[in-house]
Amino acid sequence: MKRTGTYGIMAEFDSATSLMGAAHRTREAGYIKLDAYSPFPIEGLAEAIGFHSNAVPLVVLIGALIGGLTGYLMQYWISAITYPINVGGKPYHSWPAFIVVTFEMTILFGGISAVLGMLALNGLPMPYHPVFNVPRFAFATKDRFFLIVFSSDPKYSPTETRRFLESLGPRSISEVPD
Amino acid sequence: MKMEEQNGKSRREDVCPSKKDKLDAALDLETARARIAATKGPEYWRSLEELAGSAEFQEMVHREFPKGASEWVDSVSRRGFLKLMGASMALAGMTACTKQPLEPIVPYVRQPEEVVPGRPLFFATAFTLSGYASPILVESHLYRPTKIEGNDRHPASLGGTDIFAQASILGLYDPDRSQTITYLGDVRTWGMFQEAIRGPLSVQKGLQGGGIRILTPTISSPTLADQLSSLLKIYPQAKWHVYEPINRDNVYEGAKMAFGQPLEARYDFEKADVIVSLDADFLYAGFPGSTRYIRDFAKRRNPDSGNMSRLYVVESTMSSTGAKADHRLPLRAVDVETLVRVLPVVEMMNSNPPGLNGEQQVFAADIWRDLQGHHASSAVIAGDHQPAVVHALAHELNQALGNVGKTVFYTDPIDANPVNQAESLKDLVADMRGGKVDILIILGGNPAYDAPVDFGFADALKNTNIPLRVHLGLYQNETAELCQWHINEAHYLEAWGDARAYDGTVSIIQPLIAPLYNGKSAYELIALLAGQVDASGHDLVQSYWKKQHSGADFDVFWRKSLHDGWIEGTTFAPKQVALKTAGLSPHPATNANALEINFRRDPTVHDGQFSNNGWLQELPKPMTKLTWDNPVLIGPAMAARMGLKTEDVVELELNGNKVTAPVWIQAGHPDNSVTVFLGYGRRRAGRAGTGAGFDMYPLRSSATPWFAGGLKITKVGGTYKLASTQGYQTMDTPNGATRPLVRETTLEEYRKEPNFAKEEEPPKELTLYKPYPYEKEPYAWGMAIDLNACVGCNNCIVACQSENNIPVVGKEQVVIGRHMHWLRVDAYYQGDRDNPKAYFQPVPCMQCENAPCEVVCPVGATVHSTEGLNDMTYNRCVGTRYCSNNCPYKVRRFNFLLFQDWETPQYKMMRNPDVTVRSRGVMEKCTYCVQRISEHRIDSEREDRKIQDGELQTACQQSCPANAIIFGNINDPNSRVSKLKAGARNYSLLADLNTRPRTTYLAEIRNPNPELKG
Amino acid sequence: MQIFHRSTNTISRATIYGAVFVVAALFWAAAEIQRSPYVTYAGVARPQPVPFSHQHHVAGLGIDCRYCHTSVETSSFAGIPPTKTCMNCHSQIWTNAQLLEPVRESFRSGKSLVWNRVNDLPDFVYFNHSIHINKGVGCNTCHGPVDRMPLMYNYASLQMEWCLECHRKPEKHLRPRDQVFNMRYEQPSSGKPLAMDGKEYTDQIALGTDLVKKYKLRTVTDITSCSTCHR
Amino acid sequence: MDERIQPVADENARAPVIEPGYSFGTVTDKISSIVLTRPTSNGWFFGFGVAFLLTMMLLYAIGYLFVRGIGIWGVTIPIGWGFAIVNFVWWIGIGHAGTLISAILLLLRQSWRNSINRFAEAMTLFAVASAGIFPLIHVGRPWLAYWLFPYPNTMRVWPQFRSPLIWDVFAVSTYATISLLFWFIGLIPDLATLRDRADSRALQIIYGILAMGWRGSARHWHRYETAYLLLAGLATPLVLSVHTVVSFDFAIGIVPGWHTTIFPPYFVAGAIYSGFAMVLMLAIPIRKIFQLEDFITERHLQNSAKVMLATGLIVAYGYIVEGFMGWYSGNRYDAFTIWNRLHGPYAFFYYMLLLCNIVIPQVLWIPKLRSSPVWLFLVSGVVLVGMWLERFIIVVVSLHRDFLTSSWGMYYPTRWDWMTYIGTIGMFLAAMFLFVRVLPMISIFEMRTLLPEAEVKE
Repeated sequence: MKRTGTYGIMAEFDSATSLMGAAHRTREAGYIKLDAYSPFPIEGLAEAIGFHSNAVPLVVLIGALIGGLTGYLMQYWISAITYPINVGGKPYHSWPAFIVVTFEMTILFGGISAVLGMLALNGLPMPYHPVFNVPRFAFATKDRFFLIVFSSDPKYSPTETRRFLESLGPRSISEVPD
Repeated sequence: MKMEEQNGKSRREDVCPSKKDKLDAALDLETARARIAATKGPEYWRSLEELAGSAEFQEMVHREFPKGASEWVDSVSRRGFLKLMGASMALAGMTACTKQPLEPIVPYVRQPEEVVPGRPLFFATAFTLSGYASPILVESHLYRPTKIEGNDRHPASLGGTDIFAQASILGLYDPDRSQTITYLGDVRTWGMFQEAIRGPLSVQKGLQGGGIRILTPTISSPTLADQLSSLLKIYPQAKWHVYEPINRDNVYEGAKMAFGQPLEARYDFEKADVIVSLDADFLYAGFPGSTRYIRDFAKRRNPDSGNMSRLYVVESTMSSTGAKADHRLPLRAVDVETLVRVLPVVEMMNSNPPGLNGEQQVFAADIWRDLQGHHASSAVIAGDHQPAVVHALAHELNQALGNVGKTVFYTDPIDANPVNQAESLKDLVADMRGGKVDILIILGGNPAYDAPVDFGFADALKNTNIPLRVHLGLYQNETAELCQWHINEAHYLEAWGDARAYDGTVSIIQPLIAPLYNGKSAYELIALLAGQVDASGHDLVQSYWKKQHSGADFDVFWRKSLHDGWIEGTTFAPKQVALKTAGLSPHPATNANALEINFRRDPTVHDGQFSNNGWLQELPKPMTKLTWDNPVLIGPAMAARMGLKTEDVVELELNGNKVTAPVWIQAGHPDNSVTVFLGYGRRRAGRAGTGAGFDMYPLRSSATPWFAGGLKITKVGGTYKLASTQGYQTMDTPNGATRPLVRETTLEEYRKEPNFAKEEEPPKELTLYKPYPYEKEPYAWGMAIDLNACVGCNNCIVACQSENNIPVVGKEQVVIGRHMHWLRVDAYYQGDRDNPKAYFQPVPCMQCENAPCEVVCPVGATVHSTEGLNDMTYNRCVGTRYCSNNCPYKVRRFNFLLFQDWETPQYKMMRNPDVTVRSRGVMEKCTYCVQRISEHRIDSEREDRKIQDGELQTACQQSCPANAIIFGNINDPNSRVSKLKAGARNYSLLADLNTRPRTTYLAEIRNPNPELKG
Repeated sequence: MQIFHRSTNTISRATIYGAVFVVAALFWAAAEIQRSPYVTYAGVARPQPVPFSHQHHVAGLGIDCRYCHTSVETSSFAGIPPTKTCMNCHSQIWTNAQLLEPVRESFRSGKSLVWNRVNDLPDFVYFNHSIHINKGVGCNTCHGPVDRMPLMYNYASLQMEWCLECHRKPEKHLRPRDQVFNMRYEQPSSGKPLAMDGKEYTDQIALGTDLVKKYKLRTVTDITSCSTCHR
Repeated sequence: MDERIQPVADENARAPVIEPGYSFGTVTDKISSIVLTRPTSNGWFFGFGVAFLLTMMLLYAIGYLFVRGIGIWGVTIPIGWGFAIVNFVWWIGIGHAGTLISAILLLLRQSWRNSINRFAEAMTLFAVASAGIFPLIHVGRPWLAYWLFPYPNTMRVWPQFRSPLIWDVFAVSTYATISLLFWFIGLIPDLATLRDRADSRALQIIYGILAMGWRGSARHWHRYETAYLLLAGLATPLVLSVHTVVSFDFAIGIVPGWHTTIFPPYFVAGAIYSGFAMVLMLAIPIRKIFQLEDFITERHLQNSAKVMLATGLIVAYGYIVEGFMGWYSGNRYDAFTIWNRLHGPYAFFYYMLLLCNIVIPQVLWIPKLRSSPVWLFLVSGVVLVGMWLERFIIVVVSLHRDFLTSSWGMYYPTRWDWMTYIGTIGMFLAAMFLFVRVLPMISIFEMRTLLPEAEVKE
């Protein structure tokens, strides 16, 4: 994002419904670079601000597969290749006995990649973020709802955008310094 | 010292299983002796600071498996010490540091050419008990004796040993042994002692030794006997008294009655078809010749040989001999005489003879009928504790049955001085009280503890002021306490000597190691009295035999005798003896319904001389499986009548003398009679023996040394915890089912249905995966245990303990069930509790091919070797104990606490260098003596050959007098073990679990009299 | 309100990724230390009562290993020479060398020399020299160029992984029995072929594989069973 | 500010999952205030103090164990496993409820879970921690316990993967990790809330770091929910597998009383049974002390009670099948094991177990009792005792009399066994106390979604 003086213009709403409406109207108004903030997940909001792709499931799938494979191959290599020992007359490659660890490894890797994947894709951790510069934004984790149009938006203009957002009947409007 | 040690010694390389040695500091005898010198018995336990400073401790902290091991029995010091050790162990763990400390390595200065470091030498010598010699071979690593084996070439051993001989190695290294000469408790030197007695002796010269009294235990040593007699020539008025609590007075008196002279009977059970034991426990260690008798008896118990012998046992308490009987009659000791007397006439009788009930009479009749049918091929044997007259009657019977010369032989007693020992001691006490004694020399023994109560020997020793009382002994015991002078005796493995085996054959006793505490032998002490100052044991023995075998070839003769372990031509020839047919006056009968008490030597500590031997203390008694104690045995019927339970405490009163002790309900014990065991309740035995059990000698008087009537028994309330290694002694589970653990049937049935023992074993094909191809390996080790041959003598347990550095854990640990024996002998009682059938089943690790223990070990510490061994890698074990849970045979043992002794230098010297010493928190188990297997494999490979069948023996097999344990290569169809496993009797324990054990059993077959309707 | 400075974003991410590498590094370090001479003593000469030089006696004087290590062919333990062995020569030569005083002292007093063990296995490992010699494992295969060691040190780590190295691939190390005590033995190469039983070998594997058969080595599974070394 | 009071429309007239009259603001304040109010009450300090002392006792017992060795416990041959394993299975079982509530109920869209999943998950973590101690300290040489993990080493030896104990290592460590992640992920938005509510700089920073800069962006919420859902999807089979694997420790063995195929299902059922009992034992006092009756309502108690009733019956079925199989198999060893439970030296404990696990919980059929906190609390306690006894019967009573009558034995726990067991309870409680003090014990953002104003009206 190129550095302009401002990061964007933020409008505060006091209900999920009004945020949702505002989001839709902003999109219709042709803004593409915008984001919405809410104290709890709101179904459809992401789509409303034009966010569709979600890579998390793929990451988890890959992680799980790697885990499972690692688990089984490790056991096979240890018990049948590197140091094969006769244990209670069982075959070196006792696949039924290897299932449990394989399964656990699948879950472990899958789970870890779900978490790390989500954080990474969300760009977290990010303790500093311009939106925090807005004092009222503290209520975004309580009972207020925010919509922001980034200054990087092609249609962005300090005056126009501000006026447009005001037309959405927000509780307050604030410029977000970068 | 290493040099002088081998002087005149000769080794037995030819029978030596090669051994590997790790040369370490503890091997340096000098160092060890220095360490020992620095540490006194009681205050041996050093303080933490001191120890922490010591090099060993540092070593321990860094080392996962420190050197050194031993048993531990003194609970108090153990607690202190364990904390410390535990700390070091834990520390070792925290750092998880496997870095090795610098380890010194100490070469000889001049290496004896016969020594190859890493290969043990074997020397022939003999262990003596009450004068009777057990010929043995001693394994020696760089002149440290470490293991006792039987002398396979000696007729009295044939390779077998008994528990006392096996355990004597621990006796040698016992840190509680008396370590110095003392005068009134103060340390003295041999020189000072010589000074001290010179004066008194010269005085005695004038009196012709009228004031000299010498008290010895039974002596069979020709040399010592010769020395004594020549001493008596110097001092004609001196007297030589003999006393041992477990003596053969009855035997000799009986012989006098029958033949007018003291004789010993020897039996050939290999030729006997019918054996009648009159209260004789002839299949248990301590009975003269038992080792050989067991071998002969076992030979005739093979049902497949076609001429299986039959054993009748009449006995006054449950014994292992009784357990092997085809017909057993529990009978009070006093009634045995009646039974013998009526034998010849019993069939004509129409009323019960006094003392016998109908059943017993029928039993007698059956015995008689069977004996009649086996003229000249039967044997009647009377127990040492039966009165003289019973022995005489037995002689009469054998004569009448024409057994003499066939199965029974009479020889001179091996006792050099076969006096009536009770009388002998009585005279001595009389003299002591009469002030006739100026010098009293006590050569070993412990009369102050074990003399008959009515003699008041201890009191006499204390209160009649005999000017010079000298005690020679291995321990500072109750008797030493009452003598001014105590001379620390040299252990038989430290000193020269000789002794006669039960058949008279003389063995030279050669030392395996220089005396650890510069002890003196009886030979040297007597020599000193006879004026031969500083005569060495070696010279004394050798010079005596020079006299016997004069001639140029003496050196050859001498070396040969030492090498073979016996002296040619010293065996007693059987004597032709005439029976005095004078009527035998009956033994003074006690009133028939008076409560009887039987005094027996303890099965493991004998008369008390082995009290401080941890191995024997913790060795389960054959019938009760008890350790560390000697409760009063009573029969179930009597217990029910008196409302007594096992572990209830009772008071025994016999003519005024009282003893309190717990009771143990013994199935098969005769009614209206109790059995007590001597040898416990020692006051001054050492950290193992002191305070263990209850002293029964106070009830034992010279008139009734073996059994007495008129016992009063009262329940005093309270209970006493007894430590049995086998909680549950029958195969019948409480829900009324029976488990087929020992498979047994009669000879008749067996002939009809030979395969009765084969349980439905799951077929080998019944598997989802391909079984491991053991048949492709050069060796597949297996073991067969013949339940018919096994007489439950426990010898294998001690042999295993000695071979594998197995610790002793102490009573309180046994109580919780933490004993460590790798090999146990289960005893089961089946049927009528008043006269049950009893079975023995030795249980080592089964080495299952489908081992349940291995599959569950998370770290692979126990896995299978290609030869089918269930390997146990101690240093990999983390101690989850899962394997033990999953072992259906429960043969695994766990080091719950630090059971090993890392410190005591003596024990470091005793250790078998070929077996890892296990640490705390590690599982351990039988490995078929894998150390022996590898040694033989390596030797055979070096010689480019295969291991021959029989060349490789496990420790348990090697010392088994009955040959009940056969080990070998099951891939070789001609090996003994393969043949046995192919036989009909072969079965595996818990076969239905499909563990496919390599150890299998040969079912037990009894041979009851088919006519007998009892 | 803004709690954190802009930089914290970078810092926070750096710490997270950093942690991963730090942990990895720690494991690597631990493994290295376990294998380092600090733990294994490999290549570290130990203090000895007499600075005995194998280089001098073996390379210099050409004394055979077995002159001192007498039991190496017959016993598990190669044996270290009794003082007597030293004195065989040193009663004649260097009779008043100060260095040798401890030796003479020991011979006079009959008190053993106390050396520090160099090749020292843990007590739960049972190694047998005789069988290795017999199967064609050369002295310096394990003990290294002893003839180039002025002061004795152990050549190998003597750790289990090192033992297994050979027990899993014996053919890589075996040599003909008559070469076992040859300190300068070189494995056959095209440059320096080796003849055995009328056959020319130009590479070790070929030779080794034949020796494995010739000396009847037990299978690899056999000699990697636990009880081969642990009892 | 003005709040439009309106009752929550509850589909079929059951007790509501959250009492009416709450808004985003009030919910947020009520829950976060519990964490943010200063000073801390004396009651908390007292409770924590007691728990802490018990934890110290645990450390002492373990220290002495390391110095002396496992022998200070009652374990012996043949009973190689005693309290340690009993407690291990018991704790692991308890842990299961947390994951079940947060994961399975999430998948089943059970909105009522939202108010109890947070501390149920915390409970899981602490229970697993308590459980995890035992396998480590019960081995003979705990300082070598790391040999159970596959890591390259100078010995070139590895774990033995046919052993259920290794399976345990993987199952339990995976379970611990996943539970922790799941719990933490759930916490992030609430941590952000606390960050923005906290008044002291220090707290702002601490919570700020933990919140990782969460700002509730729609994009984030989107990925967040996917990840959360997937985690739940993974945790569900995991939680079932964990106690299955634990049951393998026994089922794989050949000991009569262990070697049975019914173990996995009936162990899992038992686990959930005891887990919910523990949840109730914690929830009931907590909602009382912190006046959270509005969030943890009768509905929650009712549902938990029903789950207990159901799982309890499954467990009962397990007992019946065990008995039946003992007889039906015709195997003399199994038959005796059953006989031994009923008549052997430990029979008393078996009857106690039946009483605690089967008889008494039946009172939950009565709706009145089902919704009475006191009764639920008592019944839960009884069930926890019962489930502990069940593991005792399985471990000890099966081992003490197995195949060879000659090697039968008895097991007597020592005071060190007891100190270790009670010590872990102390540790568990101490951890719980800390948790309720410093973290929101109820998921604030999930509570918000339950409010009527959360619905987007088109």
